[in-house]
Amino acid sequence: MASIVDVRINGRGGQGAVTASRLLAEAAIIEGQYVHAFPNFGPERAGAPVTSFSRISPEPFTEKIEVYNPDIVVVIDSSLLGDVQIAEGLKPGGIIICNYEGKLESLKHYFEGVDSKIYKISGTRIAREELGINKPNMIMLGALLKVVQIVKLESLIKVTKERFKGVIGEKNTKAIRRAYNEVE
Amino acid sequence: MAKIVDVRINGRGGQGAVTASRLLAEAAIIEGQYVHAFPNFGPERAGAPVTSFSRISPEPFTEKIEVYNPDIVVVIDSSLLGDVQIAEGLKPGGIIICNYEGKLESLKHYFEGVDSKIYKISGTRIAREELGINKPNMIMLGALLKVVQIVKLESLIKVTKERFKGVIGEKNSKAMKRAYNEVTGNGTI
Amino acid sequence: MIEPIVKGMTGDEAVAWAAKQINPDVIAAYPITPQTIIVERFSDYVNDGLVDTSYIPVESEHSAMSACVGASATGARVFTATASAGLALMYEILYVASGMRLPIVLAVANRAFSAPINIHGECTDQMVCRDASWISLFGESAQEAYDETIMSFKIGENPEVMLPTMFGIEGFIVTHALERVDTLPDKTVKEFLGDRRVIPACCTFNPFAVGTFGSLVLQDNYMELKRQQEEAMQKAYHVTKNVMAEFSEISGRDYEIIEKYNLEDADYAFVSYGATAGNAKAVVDRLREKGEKVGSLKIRLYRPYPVSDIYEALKGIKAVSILDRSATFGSPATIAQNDLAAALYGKKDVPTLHGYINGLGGRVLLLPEIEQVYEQSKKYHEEGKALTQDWIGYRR
Amino acid sequence: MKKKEIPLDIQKWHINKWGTEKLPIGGAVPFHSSYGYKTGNWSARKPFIDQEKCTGCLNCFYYCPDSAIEMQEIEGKYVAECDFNYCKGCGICVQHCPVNAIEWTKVRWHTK
Repeated sequence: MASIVDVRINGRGGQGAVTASRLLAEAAIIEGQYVHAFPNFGPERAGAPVTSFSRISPEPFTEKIEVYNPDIVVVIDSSLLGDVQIAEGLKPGGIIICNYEGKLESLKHYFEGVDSKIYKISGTRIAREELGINKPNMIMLGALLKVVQIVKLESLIKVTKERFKGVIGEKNTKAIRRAYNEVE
Repeated sequence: MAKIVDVRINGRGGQGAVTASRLLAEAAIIEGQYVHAFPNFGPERAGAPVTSFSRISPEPFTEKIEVYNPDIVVVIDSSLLGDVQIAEGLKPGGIIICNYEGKLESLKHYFEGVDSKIYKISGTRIAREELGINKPNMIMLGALLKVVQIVKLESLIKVTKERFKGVIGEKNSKAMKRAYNEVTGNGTI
Repeated sequence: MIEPIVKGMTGDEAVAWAAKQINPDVIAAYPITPQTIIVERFSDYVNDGLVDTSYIPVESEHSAMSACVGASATGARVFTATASAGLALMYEILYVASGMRLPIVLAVANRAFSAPINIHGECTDQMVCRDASWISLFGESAQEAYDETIMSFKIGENPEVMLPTMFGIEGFIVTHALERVDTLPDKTVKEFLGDRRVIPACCTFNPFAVGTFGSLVLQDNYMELKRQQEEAMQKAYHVTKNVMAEFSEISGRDYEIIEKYNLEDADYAFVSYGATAGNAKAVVDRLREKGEKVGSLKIRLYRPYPVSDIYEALKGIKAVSILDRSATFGSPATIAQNDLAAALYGKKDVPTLHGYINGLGGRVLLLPEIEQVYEQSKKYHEEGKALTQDWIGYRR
Repeated sequence: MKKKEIPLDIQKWHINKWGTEKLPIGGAVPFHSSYGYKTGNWSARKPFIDQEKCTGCLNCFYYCPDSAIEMQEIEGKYVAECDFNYCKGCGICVQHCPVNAIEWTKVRWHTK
């Protein structure tokens, strides 16, 4: 049971948080892992804060409960940092990966007193440069896999290419790889 | 329990069978009796054979069951005699009161082998003469009360006058009284 | 006790007459056989100026109940009536009415469900609404139809309860049958119900306490609000008892949430509701004449289910025949038997239960047939069968 | 613009997580509780009202589904003003302005 990893993705409606948690789970499935991935059901709207969850385990599990205590929190949008309790419910020693342009030190101010490891990636910049649009969801997953290898990067790239056919898939793949290398 | 009297009224849609069973019951109510009166529910239509029931008892009763074995059958329309099983379910020794123009003897042919007392009244003729229209429903009740006094004639006249205000009520009352006196049959009256 | 005014009325007319005396603020109803006469009579009263009710002619039962919900939320006293398919169409809004805690009163002329289409008496329509958080009563006769119309308002409008109430009378055999009804004077009815219901402050539309009703409530508070309904239901049990006691006092008719008939020394018993209970009592009389020790229990209040009262009444009885005039398919027991079994399970000295589905679509179960039911249950009990269910009164 | 605050007792309702005993029956929500839901940062676009052009016709005031438009008195003239704390950026006011006084501009959340 201890091998279950809960990932929460915080984003804003339209940024692809739900797609990200879904693709992360699909990547786990093609590796033969067991998953439970779902958005936080409620009134969703473009721009509104949303959360989405992936529960991943190499062994079968049966529980069907929403994720209240994630191991990993991925923040797709830095504007959430002030508004939403990002670290809420995070397990002690958990991981926070944030799309953040500034310095790592200034990011840490948001999580004072939280027992966690904090990582940052300039997701928005990478998205602009690689994709041309502000869709940093897959980039954040690339960064995540560098920090904790819950699935292999190849699996994620494979499902990404399946989901986004043609040039968009290629661009995303490139962006994911770049994020994998640039996370700090 | 034995005091419950079940009356079935056979007529045709539009002749007032339902009104008759209802007024009979209302007459019983104002005398302090207990009743359960209802039409035989189904697709009703002017001219189609219909039945209607009144269950009357001087004591309270609880059963809520349709009348399958009436003590008394009232036939408002003689044209039903060939079509409908008038005596169906009638209790042995029960009473049949028929609106019939012909002789009592010829009426009896319809009920051969049925253990019953048969009465007749020229209801249609009385209705024509007294009311001017062919509505013999209340007239048949007048005849019924002469045969078996389940309610008093006065009570029936009272509820009739309440239901049919003015001249129609008066005419019906007169017709009922006439029927009360003119009914003939093979039992004691 | 007040001297009654005796009238001859059908069940529907009795409901309409009671509604006229109550003079509710709003009625929104759509006619459906066998409820039609209630609506027809009442619209006559509105037309003749005998009541000052706002009568809303709607285009369907769904709209009827929706209009009632809106009206009741303003603090108005609201009444409606329906049957069968109409009740099924209302089903969605039944939950809105109870969820918003609006004491609407609904008269149900119990009628069978289609298909095949059938207009006659059967209680399935009301039974399927038993989980809708509505207080549910059954009436046996036109008299009870009249009385329960009045009592329903008093029960539902109690500030402790604030739940909608429905009461059922069986199609045709009660709704269209003329019976003697002892009515109360208008003044007594008005005094019994009070002027208007007590309106909890934040629970009503009015210009001085603006609020939002039926808003979106998700995981955070929904369950608390449902639990409130359950607690109100439990209070409704006591409130119903008190209201019935109070009504008995002014009317002189004994009302209890269950009606016990010859149960004191009985070995066997019938359990039923609605008009069937009257037949059961008639059969009890017949069987008593033959020297059988048998009694009858009528469940008048079906929701909230009077568990302890029923246990006290049936304690020590050997076997119970449940005459259930409602259909259920593939169920472990008939509908009334399900509830009864749950109410008695695990207690001491409880009878064995034998459920009989009967009288569907207006089919008549004659008194001798009910006697056979009794014999059957007796036989089952002697053979040691615990819970049986059966259909009776149909051709093989 | 006037200060919008949830009444104190309703604030307690949220903070203390009221249960069955305290929640208003039937889930009836008392007035002014929506002041607490500042959904203004949901929007991708915001309306900017040109108060010179505004004729005070009240169209936007009535059509706004979030009641985010308020009428302000400026130099004896009533003009519309948008409270960005509550504006979800639906653009209905832009569509309904008869004098094209409202400009619908994109907002970039990430540069907040």
